[in-house]
Amino acid sequence: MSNYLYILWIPLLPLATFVLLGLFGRKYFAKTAGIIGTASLLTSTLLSFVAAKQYFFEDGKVNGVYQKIIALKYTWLQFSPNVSIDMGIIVDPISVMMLIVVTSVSLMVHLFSLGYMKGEERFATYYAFLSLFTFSMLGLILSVNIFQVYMFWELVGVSSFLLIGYYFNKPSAVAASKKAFIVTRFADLGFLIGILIMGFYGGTLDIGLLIEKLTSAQSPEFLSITSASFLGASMLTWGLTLIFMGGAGKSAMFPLHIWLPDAMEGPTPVSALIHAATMVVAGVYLVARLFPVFSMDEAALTIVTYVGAFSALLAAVIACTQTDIKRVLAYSTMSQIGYMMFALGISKNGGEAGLGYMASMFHLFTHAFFKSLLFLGAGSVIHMVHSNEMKDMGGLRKLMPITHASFLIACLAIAGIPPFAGFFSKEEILTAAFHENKLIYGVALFTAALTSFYMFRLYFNIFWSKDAVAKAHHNDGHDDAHAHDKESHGEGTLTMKLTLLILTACAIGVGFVPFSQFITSDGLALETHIDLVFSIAPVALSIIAILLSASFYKTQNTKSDKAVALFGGFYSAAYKKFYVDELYLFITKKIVFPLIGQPIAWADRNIVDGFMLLLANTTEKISAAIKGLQSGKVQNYALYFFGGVIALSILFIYIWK
Amino acid sequence: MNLSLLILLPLLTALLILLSKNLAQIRVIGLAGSLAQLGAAGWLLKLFMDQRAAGNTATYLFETNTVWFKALNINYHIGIDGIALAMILLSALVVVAGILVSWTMEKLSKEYFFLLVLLSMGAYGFFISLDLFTLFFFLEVAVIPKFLLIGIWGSGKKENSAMKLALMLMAGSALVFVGLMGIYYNTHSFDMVQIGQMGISLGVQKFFFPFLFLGFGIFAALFPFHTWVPDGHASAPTAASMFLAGISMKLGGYGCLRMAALMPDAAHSYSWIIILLATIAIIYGAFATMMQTDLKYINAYSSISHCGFVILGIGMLNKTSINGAVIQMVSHGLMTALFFAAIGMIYSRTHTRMVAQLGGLLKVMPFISTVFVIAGLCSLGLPGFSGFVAEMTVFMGAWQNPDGVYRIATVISAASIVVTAVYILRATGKTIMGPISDEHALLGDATWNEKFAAGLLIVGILIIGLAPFLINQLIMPATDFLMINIDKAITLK
Amino acid sequence: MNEVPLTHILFVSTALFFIGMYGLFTRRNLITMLMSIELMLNSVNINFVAFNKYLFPDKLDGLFFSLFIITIAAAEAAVAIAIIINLYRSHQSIDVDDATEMKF
Amino acid sequence: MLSNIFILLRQELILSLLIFLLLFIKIGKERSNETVLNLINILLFVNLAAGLFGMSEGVAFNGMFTTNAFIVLEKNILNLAILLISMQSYAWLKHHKQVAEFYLLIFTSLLGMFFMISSGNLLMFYLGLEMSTIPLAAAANFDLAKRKSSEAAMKLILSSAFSSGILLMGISFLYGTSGTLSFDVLTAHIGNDPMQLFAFILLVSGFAFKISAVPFHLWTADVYEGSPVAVTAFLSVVSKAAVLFTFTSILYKVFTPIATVWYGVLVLLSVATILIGNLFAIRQDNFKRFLAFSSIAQVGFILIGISGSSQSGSASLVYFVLIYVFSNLAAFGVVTVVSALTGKENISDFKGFYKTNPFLSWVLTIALFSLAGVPPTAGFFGKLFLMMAGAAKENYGLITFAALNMVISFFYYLKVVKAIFMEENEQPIQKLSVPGITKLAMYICIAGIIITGLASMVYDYIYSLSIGL
Repeated sequence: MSNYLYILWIPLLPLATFVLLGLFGRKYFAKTAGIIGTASLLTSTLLSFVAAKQYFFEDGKVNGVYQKIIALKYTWLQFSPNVSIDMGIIVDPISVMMLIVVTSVSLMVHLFSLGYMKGEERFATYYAFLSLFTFSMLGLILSVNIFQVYMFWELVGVSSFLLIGYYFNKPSAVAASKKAFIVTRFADLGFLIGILIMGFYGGTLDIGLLIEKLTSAQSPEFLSITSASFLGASMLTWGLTLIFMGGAGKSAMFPLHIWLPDAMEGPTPVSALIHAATMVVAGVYLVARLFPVFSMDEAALTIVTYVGAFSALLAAVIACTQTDIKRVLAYSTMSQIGYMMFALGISKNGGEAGLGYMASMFHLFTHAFFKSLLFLGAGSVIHMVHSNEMKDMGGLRKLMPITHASFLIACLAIAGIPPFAGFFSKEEILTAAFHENKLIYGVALFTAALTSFYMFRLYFNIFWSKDAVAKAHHNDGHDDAHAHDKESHGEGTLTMKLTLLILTACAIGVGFVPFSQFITSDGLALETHIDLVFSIAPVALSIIAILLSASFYKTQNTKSDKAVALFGGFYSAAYKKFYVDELYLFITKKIVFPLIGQPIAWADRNIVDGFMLLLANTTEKISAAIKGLQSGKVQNYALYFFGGVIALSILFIYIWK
Repeated sequence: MNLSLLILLPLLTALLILLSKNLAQIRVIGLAGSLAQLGAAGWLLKLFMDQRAAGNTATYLFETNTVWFKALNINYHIGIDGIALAMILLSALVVVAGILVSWTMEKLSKEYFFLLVLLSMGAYGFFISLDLFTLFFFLEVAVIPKFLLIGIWGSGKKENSAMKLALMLMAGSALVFVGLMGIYYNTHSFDMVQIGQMGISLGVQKFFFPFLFLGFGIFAALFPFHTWVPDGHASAPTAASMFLAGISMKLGGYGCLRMAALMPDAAHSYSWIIILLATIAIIYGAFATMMQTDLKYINAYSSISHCGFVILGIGMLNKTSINGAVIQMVSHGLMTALFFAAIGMIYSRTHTRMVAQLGGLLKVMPFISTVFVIAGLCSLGLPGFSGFVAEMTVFMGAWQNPDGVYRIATVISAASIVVTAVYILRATGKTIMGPISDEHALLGDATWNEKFAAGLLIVGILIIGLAPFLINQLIMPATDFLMINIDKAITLK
Repeated sequence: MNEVPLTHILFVSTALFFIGMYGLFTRRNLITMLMSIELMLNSVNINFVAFNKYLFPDKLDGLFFSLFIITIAAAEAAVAIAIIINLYRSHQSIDVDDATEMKF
Repeated sequence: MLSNIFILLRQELILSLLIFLLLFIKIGKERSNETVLNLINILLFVNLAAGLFGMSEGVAFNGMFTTNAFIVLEKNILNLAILLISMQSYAWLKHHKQVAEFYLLIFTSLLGMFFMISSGNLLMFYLGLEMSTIPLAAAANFDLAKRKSSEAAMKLILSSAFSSGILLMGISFLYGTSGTLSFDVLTAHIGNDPMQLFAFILLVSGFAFKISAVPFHLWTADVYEGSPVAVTAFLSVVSKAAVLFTFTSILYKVFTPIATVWYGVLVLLSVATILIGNLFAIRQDNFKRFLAFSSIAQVGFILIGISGSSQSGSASLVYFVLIYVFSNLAAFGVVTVVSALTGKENISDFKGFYKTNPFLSWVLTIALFSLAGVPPTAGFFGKLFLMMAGAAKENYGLITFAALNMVISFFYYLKVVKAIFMEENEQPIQKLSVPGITKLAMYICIAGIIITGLASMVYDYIYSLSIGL
């Protein structure tokens, strides 16, 4: 068990960058901030690769099983003798894998932003926020304590809030950032209560201990948590479901997904980092982290499965109708995460049945790369066209060949066409689904088809369709790279191109990683093989879908309109995202504010405070009413005097004793 | 170290202020005095820690007990435990910040600073006194300066607010007084330590606890008696609001805590009422805040909600929750002070506190906006800031009570963090972000004194938020001692 | 001769007392009011003398007391009349109802 | 024997000497008011100082006149009050024609009070009472030209005559049932028979009239408003204090056997007094009238203290009176100056007072705070100790009632402060030049207000002298 303490530097470096740029950035590093950020992150990335090498190939394995290694653990806040918040570093397959993903994608984004954000007024601030996010995300994945997860969870949320609202004087951006934060906050409430439940019955907040206690069916903790029940469900179910609620919030699962599309108001690289590759998969990571406990409770897993599957399908359908390219990507992200979720949901803990777990992680891994590639590609497109709308694009393939190529590859990857990355991971998921649950399998298959359809709809609309009209400038509100209009046309700066190329390589390559050797639910290597016969169906479906969308969108024609007409009401419903946003608006604007907030505010002024006023006023009224007592007539005074005498005498001579 | 220094320093400062001539002198003296105060508090902390480290396990350190009114067995008995010390540090910080933000107070500056210092003296005296009479004395010392500060230097319908505040607080202290009489004539002593040792008979506790708890509760904005908070805070000048929310409301919470420890049986048997009121205060305050349009009102109502956590923690009557309550007091003190400071800075520049009339301030006053955002994030309980630590501790403590009703109360209170997020983000989104209006486009950023003040408070917030084990280590022994009595009472049931 | 019992005298004095009080309450003329007060004082005198004579004849406390009361009543009357005269100067009347400026 | 009398009656004799001196001054050649006033103030100071030395204890005129350290202390407090009043009325008397007469009346009344306080016998008590009342009636009329003044005097003399009639009736019944007038003999004969209870109630009514307890208080406001401020101050502080001292000692010494009865009476009176006093004080605009009602409310609190019927009861009474002298006279001092120099006596006239007269404003404010019972002023301690003494009977209903009424009283005291500091006024009172001696008096008052409370030895000293039931 060798020393992994140096991993501490991986999150600390971005933190240092954040502090440095946050405090002095706008004064001293207005220009150099990007370099500083990228450099420090490069270091972290290298470190994490070193860690990965050491863990996976040198001393992670003890007789064939990958160990959970606690590299560091420090009691941060003691609640009671055995309940405390610890800060620490856990080293196990998924955390190391996530290290790789987060650092490398983040590095790519840093690199890309060098060109993309060049000349921004708050350049330094931007990099400070990026570093803050990276730090929080790394802290999250390294957590040893469920409360540590929660803390970094919140931090991730707030840095996402800051980055979405980066263009702070743009109302839509502000609204979007608010929405993102509040929705996820609402989900986190569930997470928090879930933690409280787990902590109370498990008697600890330490993830390792918690798993240990709650996975042995006869441990007192397990008995108590399963015996205690509320509204018919056992406390275990409640706890896990609530925790999953938190995950669903971050990972934009239905019905908590509404913030993700709006979050695209942020700078595109940010979307690539946070809302494609890293933060949004935190939910998946959380479930995976607690998977042994989840696997003890069928109900919770079922919920995970169906929420995931439904989100995947819903998102895919909506994605087919959107015209804002970033929104399309956002929905595809949601759909892919749905994939990962239900893959976890149908999985068992350990052995062959643990395939789903491994598949899910695998998909997470590959998805991170091709999805960020897609976003960055979209970024450079937007950077060129100054618009997010498909109608402003078309025929760009000649103007930006590199972008075009990389985008195409990414699309193939996500569509699951061999030999690109997406194929392998998706294949595993489908296999797992096929074995566990046919219904889910069907949904997955259909979603896969839809995926390739809308991805290529996107692709063709951007790069083919009309002829090169890209010179058209639309400097309207959508433009989020307005800082530099003229100087950079074509495909943006070298760094941007470089980034695209690197990621393209990944999108092609990462599929060949023998993933199942490293990451499985129980740490034992798992033999998987691509069964060609099995693969026929999904691949074929995808290709058909691609051809369909080609016929619709490759050239301008009316087929698509006919199709739209065919679906009619369903299409417009999907286009309106099935009115989920409207529902939320109705609940907040029509119920919470007018029916709860205002009455309370009113009651506070008029009833509670009014009561105090009433006291004062009655006192004054009484004093005004009895002023006649002081009539000014000395004879009345004498009379009252005598009255007093009589009263006292009667009281104390006759009544008192 | 003789604790009386904590009272004498402000007194001296006040006198010097009376003697000094112009604003320049006054504020320098005020600042020097408050800094000396802060230094004294810090030094006290060091000594305290040394003592503890040296293995001095006495409940109260630096005790001095001198007879005051011999005939009535009233003693000037002072001493501090961790909780009191935490409060003292909080007060010292807030006082310095308050003096700094009122650096350019032209109107009747002498009286203004004099009253500020007097108010702080009341607070210090309150926190160090172990004799109930002395406690009561200092409690009331702190009331009248508030009245004058709000009434003279305030804004809006200041007279009414000042009057309302003074009268409600006085009503509170009247209740406290009755309770004290009850204790006095049943134990023939005002000395908290003595009384704690000899204990109070159950009947007496049951009868007088409501008086005392309600009395102090009014100071801590307990639910139906909180209406002085919004008006008072909103009308008060910046520094006064900071003192009010940062220090004065803590007097109430601290008093409630002490009383609960003094009569644990009663506290235990009334705990469900306390918790009920606290929960109402938390959620009700949060929703009321959501509807406010004036920045100061927003913060004032959120104070009601946050102080609810203090009461909740006390009502839950277990170690963790009481720890949480104490941390929440400190945290809320710093945070609200910071918030009011930020609002004051904005108001002094834009001359409006209406959310609707502000916007995009981040462009022209990045520092102030950052302060504002930090205060906001702290108040919605973001990890890394003190608010998170406090609230989580309270929740953890509250959750330890497996009774269903308490669970529901906890969940409801926890739900308030969402509402908090809503109103904080609305305020931030409207004032700090968004497009800026033209007449604000040329305003300047914070001056050195404002930066210093804000920095001080932020440092405090961060220390608690990033290294909670420090404050925990400070207050833990104290709560342990409080719990001895309380646990005895609970196990009796 | 059979002497008058104490109760009779007490009855007389009490009657006198209340007659005086009635006068004070009803009359509007300040002088008359003063006189009715004198009546009350005199009834007290009668009490003292009677008590002394009937119950405690060995000591003379009561007699002395009544003497003092008479004296003081005189002094009181003197001052009162002086005040009334001054009141008349300012109010041009000695009707009690004219002197009700200060009220409430 | 004779020398003994000289020692026992020290304070009375000095006062009588002063009175004669005044007569000589009057018949002597014309002197300027200033000289007379200064001389008198010096003499008063001497009088006070002389009182302070040597505690004599004993009985004179076979039981008619008793004195002890406690009584001497009480008389000294009254002396102090007189001194302060005369210092403060400097501005008013400077332009008044009959300075000497004013002091004659005041001193005579004071002398009466001294005899009343140390009376050991109902006769002596009655003499003292009348001797203190009748000159006051004349003094109330001292602004001969003012309509209100004469009306006030009329009301005072008539109602006090009436009350003394009632009082005498009570005394006569006491005499009839017990056959004695001297207190220590009387105690043995006091019992629960209706006649005596009736007598007692008549007596109490007499006292209640003098200390203006509800419902015997109605004269107070009018007389206070009408008479010159100096006289009002004298009425509200000195005469009230003297009667309270006597009342307490008589209750504690003489009516011990029926303590339960008079406890009930006191509770009843105090509740009524506090409530009515507060309710009327809320809506007053004339400053003297306002102070009148507030002082009525204060009496209510004092009665609570007395009802404690313990050593701390009488101690807290004297303590409170001492503080009350300082605070009330500070307030009256300001009002005296203002009304003497501007003729304004309404609270509404004091709006924006702070802008023009910061010093006077602070004096008034501190005085009002002390009256309201706000720490760190002495009033806080005074009021609290009274209530503590009352609470000894564990009648917490009463205490709660009183405590909550303190809040109401806060309201009207703070209303005045509000007017002084916070409200605007188009024609505020102009800058006033306060006579040095008056300023001195005010400083003394403020010092008293601060020190008397915080320095516990004052209370402890009083406590050591006082006696309980």
